[in-house]
Amino acid sequence: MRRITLGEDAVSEPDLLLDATEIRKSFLGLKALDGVDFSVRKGEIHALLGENGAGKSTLIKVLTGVHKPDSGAIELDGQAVAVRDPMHAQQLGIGTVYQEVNLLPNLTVAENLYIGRQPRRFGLVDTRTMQKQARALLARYDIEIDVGAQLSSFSIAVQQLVAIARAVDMSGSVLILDEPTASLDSHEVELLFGVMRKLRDRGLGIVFITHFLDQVYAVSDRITVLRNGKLVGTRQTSDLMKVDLVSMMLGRTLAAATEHGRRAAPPPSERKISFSDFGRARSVAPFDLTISAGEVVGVAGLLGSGRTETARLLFGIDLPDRGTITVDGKPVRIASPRDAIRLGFGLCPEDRKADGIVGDLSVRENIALALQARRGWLRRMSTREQTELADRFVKALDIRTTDIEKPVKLLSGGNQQKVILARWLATQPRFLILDEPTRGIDVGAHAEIIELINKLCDEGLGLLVISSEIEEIVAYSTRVRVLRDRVHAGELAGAEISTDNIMRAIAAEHGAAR
Amino acid sequence: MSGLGSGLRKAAPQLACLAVILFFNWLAFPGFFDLRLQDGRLFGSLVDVLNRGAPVAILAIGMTAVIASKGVDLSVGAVMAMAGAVAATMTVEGYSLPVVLLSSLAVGIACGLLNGLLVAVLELQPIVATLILMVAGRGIAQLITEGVIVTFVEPGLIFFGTGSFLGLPMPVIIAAALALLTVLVVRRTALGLLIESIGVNRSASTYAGINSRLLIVMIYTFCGFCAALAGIIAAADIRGADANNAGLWLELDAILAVVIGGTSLLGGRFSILMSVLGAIIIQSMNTGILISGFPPEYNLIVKAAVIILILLVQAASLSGFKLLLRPGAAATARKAEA
Amino acid sequence: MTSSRLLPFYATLVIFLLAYAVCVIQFPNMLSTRVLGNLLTDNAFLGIAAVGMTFVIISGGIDLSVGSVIGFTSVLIAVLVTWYGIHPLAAFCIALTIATAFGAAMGAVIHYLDVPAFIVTLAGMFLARGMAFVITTDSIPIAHEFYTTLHGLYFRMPGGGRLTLIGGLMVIVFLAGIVVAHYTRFGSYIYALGGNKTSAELMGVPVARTTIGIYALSGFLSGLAGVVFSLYTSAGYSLSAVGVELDTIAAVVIGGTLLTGGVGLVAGTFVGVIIQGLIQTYIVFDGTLSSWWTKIVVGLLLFAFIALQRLLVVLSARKGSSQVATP
Amino acid sequence: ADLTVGFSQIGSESGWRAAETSVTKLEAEKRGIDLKFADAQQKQENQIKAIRGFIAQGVDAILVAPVVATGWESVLEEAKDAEIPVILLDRGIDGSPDLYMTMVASDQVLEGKVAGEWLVKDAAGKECSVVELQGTTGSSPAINRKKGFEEAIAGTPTIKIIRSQTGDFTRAKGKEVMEGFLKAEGGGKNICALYAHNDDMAVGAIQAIKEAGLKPGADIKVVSIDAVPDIFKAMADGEANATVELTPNMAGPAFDVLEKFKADGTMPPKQIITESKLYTPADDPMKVYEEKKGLGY
Ligand SMILES: Nc1ncnc2c1ncn2[C@@H]1O[C@H](COP(=O)(O)OP(=O)(O)OP(=O)(O)O)[C@@H](O)[C@H]1O
Ligand SMILES: Nc1ncnc2c1ncn2[C@@H]1O[C@H](COP(=O)(O)OP(=O)(O)OP(=O)(O)O)[C@@H](O)[C@H]1O
Ligand SMILES: [Mg+2]
Ligand SMILES: [Mg+2]
Repeated sequence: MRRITLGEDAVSEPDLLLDATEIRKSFLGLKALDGVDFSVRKGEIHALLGENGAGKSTLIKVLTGVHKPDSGAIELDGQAVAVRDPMHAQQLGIGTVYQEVNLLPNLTVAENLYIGRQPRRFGLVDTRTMQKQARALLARYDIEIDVGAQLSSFSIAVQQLVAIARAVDMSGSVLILDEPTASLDSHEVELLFGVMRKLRDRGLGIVFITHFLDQVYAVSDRITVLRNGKLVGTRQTSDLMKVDLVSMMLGRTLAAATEHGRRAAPPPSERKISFSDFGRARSVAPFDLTISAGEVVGVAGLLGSGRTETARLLFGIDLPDRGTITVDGKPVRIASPRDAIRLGFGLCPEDRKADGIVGDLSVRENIALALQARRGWLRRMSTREQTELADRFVKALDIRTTDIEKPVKLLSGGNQQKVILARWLATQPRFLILDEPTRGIDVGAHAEIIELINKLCDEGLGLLVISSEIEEIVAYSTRVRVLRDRVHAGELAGAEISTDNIMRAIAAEHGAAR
Repeated sequence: MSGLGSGLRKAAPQLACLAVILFFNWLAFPGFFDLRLQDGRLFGSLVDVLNRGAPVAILAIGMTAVIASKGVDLSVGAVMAMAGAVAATMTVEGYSLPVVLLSSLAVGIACGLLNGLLVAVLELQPIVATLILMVAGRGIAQLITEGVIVTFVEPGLIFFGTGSFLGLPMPVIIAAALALLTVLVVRRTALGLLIESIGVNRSASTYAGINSRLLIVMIYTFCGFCAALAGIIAAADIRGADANNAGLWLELDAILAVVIGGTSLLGGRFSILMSVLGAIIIQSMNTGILISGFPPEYNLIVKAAVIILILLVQAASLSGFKLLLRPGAAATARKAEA
Repeated sequence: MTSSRLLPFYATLVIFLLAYAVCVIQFPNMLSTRVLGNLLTDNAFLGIAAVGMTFVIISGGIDLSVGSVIGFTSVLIAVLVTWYGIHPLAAFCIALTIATAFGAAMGAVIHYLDVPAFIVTLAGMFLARGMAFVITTDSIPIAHEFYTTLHGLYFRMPGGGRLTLIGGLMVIVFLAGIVVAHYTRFGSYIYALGGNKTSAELMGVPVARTTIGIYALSGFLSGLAGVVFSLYTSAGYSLSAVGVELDTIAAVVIGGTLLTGGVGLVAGTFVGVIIQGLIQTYIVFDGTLSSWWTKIVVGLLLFAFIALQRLLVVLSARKGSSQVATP
Repeated sequence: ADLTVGFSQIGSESGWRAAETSVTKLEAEKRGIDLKFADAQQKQENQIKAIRGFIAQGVDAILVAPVVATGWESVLEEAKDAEIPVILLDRGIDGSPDLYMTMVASDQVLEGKVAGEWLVKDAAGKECSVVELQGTTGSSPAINRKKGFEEAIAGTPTIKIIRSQTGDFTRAKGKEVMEGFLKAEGGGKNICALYAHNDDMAVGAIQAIKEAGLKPGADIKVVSIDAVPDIFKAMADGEANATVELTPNMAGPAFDVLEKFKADGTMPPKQIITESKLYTPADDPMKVYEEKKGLGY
């Protein structure tokens, strides 16, 4: 076994909180973790990094008792422990936010925060006190919501914040956050970092998984990198250059070509899709939107500003109560996603677990699904055809999976995202809506996807990209739509597009209204 | 196709259960496996198992599709009664066989359509939506027969229950043909994939452009058709329509067959042939009970014991299989990595 | 508290009141305390079993053994009291213990063997009914003075209606059920399991304990329903309460609980039970329906209730928010 | 109408039951009685509910065909408190006879006995192995008809019941179970007679016997109970040998005593037992068939 120890002292340290050694875990022959050492000290933020499918989430699940390790030892505060299950982990003082928001949509926010430890009076749950505590807890994250409402009535971002608040509140000594920032915008991210720093100063050990390298440098003290289930190394953040980090993660250096500039607006084209006076009461105020072939329209806005709802409206999931659509000048009607798909539309949804993946079906079937649906049930794609398609996209998008017959729910989060992207690319759409497309995707893949987007646009694809990453929007948009409080409040084009301008547009007359 | 080998491996727990039950049947009645040819027709307990299992197998075929789409159809027993009632009364009134068959099947299709619309359009929960017809349907069947067992003597219709073809009883032939045809339609077109997809995640399927409403209506309609077919066979078998008792509680048997066949009640992956196998397992058990000579008070206990046995065998073989699979899977995984 | 959760319940309640009003206009006699008392008494065992079923369904499971357990308990009690001369109270305790253990065992099989509740409880249904047959196929009357005493315990309402012991017991069980569902941790675990089992597990919900507890509770309540049934008929009979599981499921679902789990109210089930009782009372009062029309009308009324409820929910949901609910 | 009578029927689970219902309705119509009918779908609890409903409506009398003998005390007590006379149909109940005015019923044990005695006579001392198709497990006709038959053959060691299974009173199950019997008993060679607890099962079994290549009525004797029309047809074809009648007209005598009671307060005897008549092919089965056909079987 090749073990790389890069300048780290392997002998036990006095302030070690959690120490896992030689962790091995395989799934049906796939070595997801192959002799990984990982430790967390008191009062540190420890970033756990690696490509999609590197084994980060698996490591977390082993540490918190979701999976039993095949071998290896875990010590907590110097004591060997065998974590039985997540409940046990919680009792040991480990609070965790798992990668996909794992809360209970049918319970209220307060119940989600306090399930299993509800305050009681005379043996009965004291709902009033619980809700009071919940409100106080969420206030620390600037969230003011009805904690008695069902969790499912809130956007995924709010749910993520609730999950974080819950984990933080539960963590006695260790806090683990698996891609907590994936659907948060910069304001929420800053808030979260504030909380993390405070906890660190109180002596907690925090494990932080993310694909945003800037965030890594903003908060973390140490970095551990995994690749293909193996430990690449652990370093002090201050000692590690970004390029070195990237090459540690990818095992190669990232091609400079991806550091492209802003896309130029394509030449005016007849091929375009226009929505005019489009809107739906209590959802999105009426707006006009035109997307030409080869154009990338970025959509920016705060949480709950109506971006996802705009996407649902354009794709025929929610029906507009006013407005018209024309495709290449011809008026059309969209009453369902099917209609939209027939016109060459595609939508990568924001909530990939609920609206994206069909978990029990294989990678191959998931990739072929939309194309098959468009062809109709009579004209079945042969297994060979599906396999070819899937193989092509697995290669093009570098989807990490043992084979394409694996149920997609067993893939790592980032790879699931790529499968859904592949599903839409397979239909060769002319207009693609991506709602938070790079959520949970690693740096390497991120660059590849942006490259791919650019290439497709050159071939005439029109694109609408919703993202909370303003840098990302700046990187590829030809125009930027800014939403505010469910109103399409403005548009930036050409040279106007810059991080600052977008921030300003978002923030305009946006006081404490949230 | 390499499908056969992997199919057999997947069916191993069920086949093991079947073997165990047949073995006990043989213990109870040593002549269980005897077969003889008489008037060009096979006779024997094994044939009986297939013959008696045919209606449940036919129900299970339709039920499989419904369950795969994350639904359930409680009305199949009542639809059987209705279809049988229509067939019998029309025969007695002198309609010709094709008209009788078509009307009877049409009744099943209409019932299925109704269920489908309630589930897909009104978005009622499948169990309640079909509960309505389960209750009312039997009433309608009785209304048709006016509470009487309508007996008929028309040989054409009777042939579907007691005739034989290629040496096998007609119900067996019909069930086998339906199963093969359904497998063909479902797997040679994309229907199978689409059904599994909406069963696993309806929202995601809608996003992917699947017309889940239409598909659900189609599935329930097909299930209604199957139920009507089973109803015709059941009526033809006893040369009469017994609106009160035809198909009574058979919905439970059909669901049980599907579940024993390995299709999850939560929807998703399904296998028609495995459900048919499930129906055969259930009937082997029933036939075994009949010939065992136990007093009937023990019937239900034996039934419960067999179901528990099936569960244990499935659970054990599942974990056993994981162990067996490991080395092989590891090899392929390594290849994929390289 | 948000209303979206309570919406189906309110809808059901409104429909019940409307339906009752319609009945009363047609048959003024139906407004008597006698009818109201009968609704409680006659549906007592159904209601008690339905409370257990509500928990099971909210947790995403199903319990088909309910009717058989009722039958089994009633036979067991009758045999213990009449043949063995055991005091009814002791017989109740024995029966309830067995029923609870039976439920717990089913829960354990469901959890540890990871098999669908449908099959396990179907086997349970066969087993319990079979056990009743094995004890005795005869129907056994219970003539113990304790039963006579209990029968004498009722509150006579003005107008001649009786609020009986078992009717009162049902109301108490419902109240207790509401408390368990909404004011205990166990209750929140039940909802959590129904919402998403994996998430619940990751959030530290004790899944094994809860699953076993739920089915044990359902077994206990089925046993209690059996006790009530035995009081109701003063007898034990192995064929009693056949198919009651479907009635309870229907009551639970009419009460607004989703079979997919995670959503539902115990109080809704109460209305569901009473609605079913109302349908039957109406049919008896009408008295002109033949056997088959009875079935058809029950089906149609069931449909009317469910469709109306659905309509109300969709309408008010549309008013309340923009989201289109897709279950 | 001057009389309103509530009738709580068990259900419509068999042809005989349907006939009883329609005969009751006919009889009521004939006498100008307003009949309130409630079908209990085979459930005792529904019957109790129905009786309570009748009491709440204040009917003049209540007819009940009790699904089971036990469990009627409290509800009949209520009827008594409300001074509504109750008449039991088809079978009696356990409990104080004060609770009801009279019962019009057949003697189920006797029915089984008559069938058994016929067989004893018919076998005339020869060895005879009987297979038995029981009614629904636990139901009182199944228990009693079995008991009566066994009593009748008890003194004849040459007659033995070799197999006994439930056929749930239905044709389909009767046929299926008979198939099993035939297979298990050497293709039917060992079976000399079939005793079915009702005619429907017998009709199903007759088909099974024919399909196995044997001649029902000759190779295997068939005796059953109820006397529904279809068994007479079988008898006419020589495929069935005997049936014991259970008359569907229970309501006629019930209404008679009721009218008498209302007129001058005559209390009827506590039991009115209907005749259990034996029919054999000697009784001109086709004629009986034609007579019975219109009765709603
Ligand atoms: N339950 C499982 N069964 C089989 N394979 C699994 C299972 N869970 C994870 N894997 C596999 O293990 C590998 C590691 O997955 P893991 O989720 O740990 O990746 P990750 O580093 O968190 O990636 P991402 O950044 O995309 O979230 C992947 O190849 C995945 O397909
Ligand atoms: N911080 C918040 N506090 C309360 N409610 C919020 C908050 N953020 C979002 N919501 C609610 O969540 C819902 C989601 O809206 P929508 O999905 O259109 O937002 P979005 O712009 O796509 O944002 P994102 O997808 O990033 O969450 C809205 O109904 C909004 O009221
Ligand atoms: Mg991960
Ligand atoms: Mg969004």
